[in-house]
Amino acid sequence: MIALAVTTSWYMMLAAALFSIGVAGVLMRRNALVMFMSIELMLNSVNLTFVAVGSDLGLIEGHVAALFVIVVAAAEVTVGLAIIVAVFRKRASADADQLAELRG
Amino acid sequence: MSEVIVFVIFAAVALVGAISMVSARNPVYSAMGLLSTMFSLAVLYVVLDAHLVAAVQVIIYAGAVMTLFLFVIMLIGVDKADAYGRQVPAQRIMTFVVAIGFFAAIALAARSAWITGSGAFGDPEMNGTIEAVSDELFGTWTIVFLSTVMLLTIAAVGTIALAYFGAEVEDEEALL
Amino acid sequence: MTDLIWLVVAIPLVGAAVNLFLGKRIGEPLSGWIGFGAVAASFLIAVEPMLGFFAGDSEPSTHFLFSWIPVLGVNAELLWDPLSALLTMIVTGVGALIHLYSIGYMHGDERFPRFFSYLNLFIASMLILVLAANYAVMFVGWELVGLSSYLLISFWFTKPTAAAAGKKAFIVNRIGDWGFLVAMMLIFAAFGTFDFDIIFGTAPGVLSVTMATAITLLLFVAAAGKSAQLPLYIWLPDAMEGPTPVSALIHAATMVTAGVFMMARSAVLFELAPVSGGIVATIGAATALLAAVIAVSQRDIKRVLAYSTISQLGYMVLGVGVGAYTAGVFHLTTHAFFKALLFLGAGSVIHAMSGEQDMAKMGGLRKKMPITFFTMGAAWLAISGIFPFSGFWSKDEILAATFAQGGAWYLLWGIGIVVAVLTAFYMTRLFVLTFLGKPRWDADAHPHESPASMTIPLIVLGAFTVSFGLVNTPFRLSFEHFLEPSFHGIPHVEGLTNVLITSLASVTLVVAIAGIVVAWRRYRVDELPVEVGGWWDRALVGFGVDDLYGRWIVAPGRRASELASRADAVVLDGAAHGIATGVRSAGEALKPVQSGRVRTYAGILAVAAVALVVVTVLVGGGF
Amino acid sequence: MTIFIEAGIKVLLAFVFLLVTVLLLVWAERKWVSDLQNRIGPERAGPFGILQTLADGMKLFFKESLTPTKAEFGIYIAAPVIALLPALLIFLVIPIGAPIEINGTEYTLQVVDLNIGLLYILALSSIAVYAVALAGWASGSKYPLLGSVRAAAQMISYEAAMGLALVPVVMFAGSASIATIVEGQQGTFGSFVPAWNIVLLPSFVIFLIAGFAETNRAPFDLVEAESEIVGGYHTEYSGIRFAFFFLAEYINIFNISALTVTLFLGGWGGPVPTGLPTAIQWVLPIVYFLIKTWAVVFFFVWVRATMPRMRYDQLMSFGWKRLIPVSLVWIMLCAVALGFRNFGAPWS
Repeated sequence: MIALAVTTSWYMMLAAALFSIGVAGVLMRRNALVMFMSIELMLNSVNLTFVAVGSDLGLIEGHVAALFVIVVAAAEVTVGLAIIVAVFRKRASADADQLAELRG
Repeated sequence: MSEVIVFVIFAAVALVGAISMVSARNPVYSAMGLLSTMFSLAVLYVVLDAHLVAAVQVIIYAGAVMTLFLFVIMLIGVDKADAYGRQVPAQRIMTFVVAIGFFAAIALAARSAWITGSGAFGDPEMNGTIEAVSDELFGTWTIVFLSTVMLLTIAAVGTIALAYFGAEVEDEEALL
Repeated sequence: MTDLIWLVVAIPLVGAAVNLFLGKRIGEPLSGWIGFGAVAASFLIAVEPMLGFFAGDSEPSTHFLFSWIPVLGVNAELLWDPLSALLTMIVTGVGALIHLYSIGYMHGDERFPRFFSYLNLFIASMLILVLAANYAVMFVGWELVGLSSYLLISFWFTKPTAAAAGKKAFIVNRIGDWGFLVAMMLIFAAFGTFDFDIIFGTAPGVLSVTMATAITLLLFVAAAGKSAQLPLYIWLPDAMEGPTPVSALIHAATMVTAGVFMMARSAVLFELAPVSGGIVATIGAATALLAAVIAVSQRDIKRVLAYSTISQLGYMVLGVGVGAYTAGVFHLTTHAFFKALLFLGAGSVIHAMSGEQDMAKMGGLRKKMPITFFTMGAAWLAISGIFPFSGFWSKDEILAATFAQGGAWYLLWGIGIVVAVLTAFYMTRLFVLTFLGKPRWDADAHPHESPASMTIPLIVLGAFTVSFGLVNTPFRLSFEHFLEPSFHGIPHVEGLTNVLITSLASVTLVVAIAGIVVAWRRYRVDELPVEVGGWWDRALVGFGVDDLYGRWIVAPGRRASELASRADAVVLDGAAHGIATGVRSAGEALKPVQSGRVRTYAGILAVAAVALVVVTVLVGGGF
Repeated sequence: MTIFIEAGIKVLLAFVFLLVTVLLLVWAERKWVSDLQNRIGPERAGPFGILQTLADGMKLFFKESLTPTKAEFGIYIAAPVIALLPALLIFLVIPIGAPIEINGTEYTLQVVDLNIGLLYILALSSIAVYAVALAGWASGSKYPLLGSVRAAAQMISYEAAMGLALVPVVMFAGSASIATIVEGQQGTFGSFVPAWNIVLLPSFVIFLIAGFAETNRAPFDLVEAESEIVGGYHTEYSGIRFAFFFLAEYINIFNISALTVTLFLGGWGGPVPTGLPTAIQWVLPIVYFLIKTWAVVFFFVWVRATMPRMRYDQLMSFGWKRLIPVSLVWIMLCAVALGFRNFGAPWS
């Protein structure tokens, strides 16, 4: 059996992959809710890097930073969803491409 | 070795969840995909000795954030006609190029020595228990912590304001 | 108990905040009581540690609050010594009485709670000023006092004159503040610190005479602004536009004494600069004289008191200038009592006359307002310098100290005597015209005694006015001993024998009585003398000093600013418009980029981020 | 490896224990409610009808499971499992007796003692929402959807109150580990008053109320209000799938009761006289725990038989405008009290 150990770069790769999928989601989907979820995915992947690197370097700050990200994400979600609901009330649609009133 | 197995299983679940979130036509399935990703990340946090972060991840993300998403999806109905956008020319190809570019770029950066210098986990003393994290949180980061409290309060107020003003607009339209 | 000194400042601040934010909810009588309670609580907290100084078993102490500007080593610290204790007692004691009085006086005003919020803010600012342990903190108090006095003077801001008066006070005070600021810079340059302890402890060795002169003159500019000395006194008469309790609190008892207090606090520096002392004393005497002359001609009861205040402040400044700091502070204290009393009495009269302020339309109020009459009578005798009322002792001490200097100072003493005569004259005029003689008010006026909340402060202040002078008679200098720790190392005025003191006191007493008699004979008649034309008119408008300022300072300033505005329109606006046009056309050109679609933006962002990471890795040599 | 074996045995025992408990619980509820309503209740199957639940379970097990045509099949199937899992898992951190010592090794009567025990419970109870929400949505029918939307809002709201109610407990115990919290309640105030956390009365009351709401019990059973929305989220479920929901609901009731006892009523604590045989010393705490828990269970049933259902707007405003503010104020008071205890009065 090969002595295989999980190193930090494994976590980094996983996080990079998740982040890229999140980016793809934002670019590809039209539904505002799914776009929003993709953003959450990106935040999650960043959290993973925080915790992994924190554990790697023996710094508890990694965990603290992850907690802060979670808190901020929670605040962001409440406001974001409230905005989506408010928009939906006026437009009856959650299609991000229809909301182009700010076009130059 | 068990660590490798756990990592492989849950990394796979996370990736599958993420991909299904992006690709599912029905937002409820998207939410389920994201949920499974978040769960597997929580498991990975436990592996990384970040117990508190794992618990908070489940409570906040799974318990609050995703429930809220689900709630909103149910509230505004599922728009099944929603498909992948075609408004920008060659959007899909562009998206894949950008996403792969992103992955490549991050992978490149992650391979740099300053991230993975030690290779294996360094400090065996470190343990992400409630006590350890809160010592740091309420010691060094008190001000930051308090400002997140402010942030949450503002978010709550903003959400309520949005809900109320939205209702007003609706009423005006009804009057007209 | 001295550990709780910070509470003395904090409680009125809390009171101000409560009344500011919750005032409308709390409503009329209660918010007044909150304001009063806050100041009274401060007073009570301060009493016990102050008594320690009287008993002589307390040491001055500093109280560290927090590190303020660590780079400069400036801390927020409070200094508790006899001088600050005395001022704290005056500010909170007289302040509390005036709060109480205001509850009655401001009754029915729609911004009643706001008024008490401002009053509390003022008290807190003043306490910061007097309790400061270094010039930086003192400056904070100094500025806050200016701010709250502005708010209070223009409290009835819907009246254009009140709004203008507030602005005038603020702007004139700014000139003084400039002096303070520059003085602070020089002090820091010389000592590297703002702390009183260090500055006064090391000054005699460190400071050159030139530097000391510069600093003290700049400090005097500041003091002239706050304490209404020549040439910056012009704001004070106009400040009478504020509600009368404000005039009593700010422009008689507390704020205007800030300058005198600050100079007394900086006594060590003034001792090092004899030239400054001379200048200060001369300006003080000149101010006293000019203001007394103008006061003689005024018809508005509050303006008489305003000019009288300036004149008395001139006395205090004179005292400080001749090095009699204790005497200056002593006069400050007695003046706080009797001038507050005079203003509150005047307020009571105005209240009774439904807003009438012209003395020519008063008269014969003695029967209608007995309490006001008697208390104001006491204040009248006190300010005129009649034995044994408080004003006699304090004024006499200043004059004696001036006399003791000898030489050219005899002239200043002479001016002081003339001012004493004039003071007795115009105060008698005010008193007789208001309370004695036949009623001259309109038929529809129904004067009446004021409510208890207004008369009780009058009585308390009256008691102090009568008796307070006895704490520092030449025979028993308890006040001077009390203040000794604050003026440590500064010699007392010397060269005064008991005989000399007694004869000097007799002189002032005689001239004061003479002034009263002359005024009595002139005004205690049925047909008032006509006081119009010539000298009277010119004095009535303050010898046109305001006009002079208008012609030589305001008008050129306006012309300069008009010129600048035209230059601004052509040059700066042109440049700005040009830039704006450029930006707008650039924006027009770039408009299509803003598709309004979130995903396009996200895509651009993503591509840019990739590029950034690649560049970072390349530059960082990550390969 | 022994650790895994120990844990495995414990898990197995815990699940068996829970299933037996539910059998008894359902029967007991029906009996109690019928007594309270002057009815007879189940009496045919076995003595006093004690086998009634078993009979019902058999019936459900063999019944056909229907699937609505508009259902989202995957999620429709997954929802009952999601409902059952957290219910089973929560029980794993509850100690049902004092630690016992066999051959010099100490065994805790608790499957795992987590450092983040309370958070673990909160996390799992937040998962329970999904079962209800997804079941309702996946049924593709309007009553279930209504029920699940109600459920999502209700459970999120009361979860916040429940979490806040637990904060003072953690503050006074100084730990979120369940075992530590129970240990902390073993002493006495003075000589005989047990040092239970019930002295944190507001927390206790809020926790209990939120517990009712979390388990969707009367008076908070709007989620499955028969008179309004047929059966709520599980209207379209039948057979074994329905049995899962049913099982989960009753396990949850027992869980909440056990938690109440553990967190506020001293857990397995009680007078254990010295000098008794070791076996009795082991068993007594378990008996105490069961007695207390069943007392709370009875309270649940009693409330169900007594209280009318709340109106939806009343429910929401009660949660957000009463419970949460009260618990916030209470947390502040507790913090101040703790500050006094730990650091002394600020003026001393």
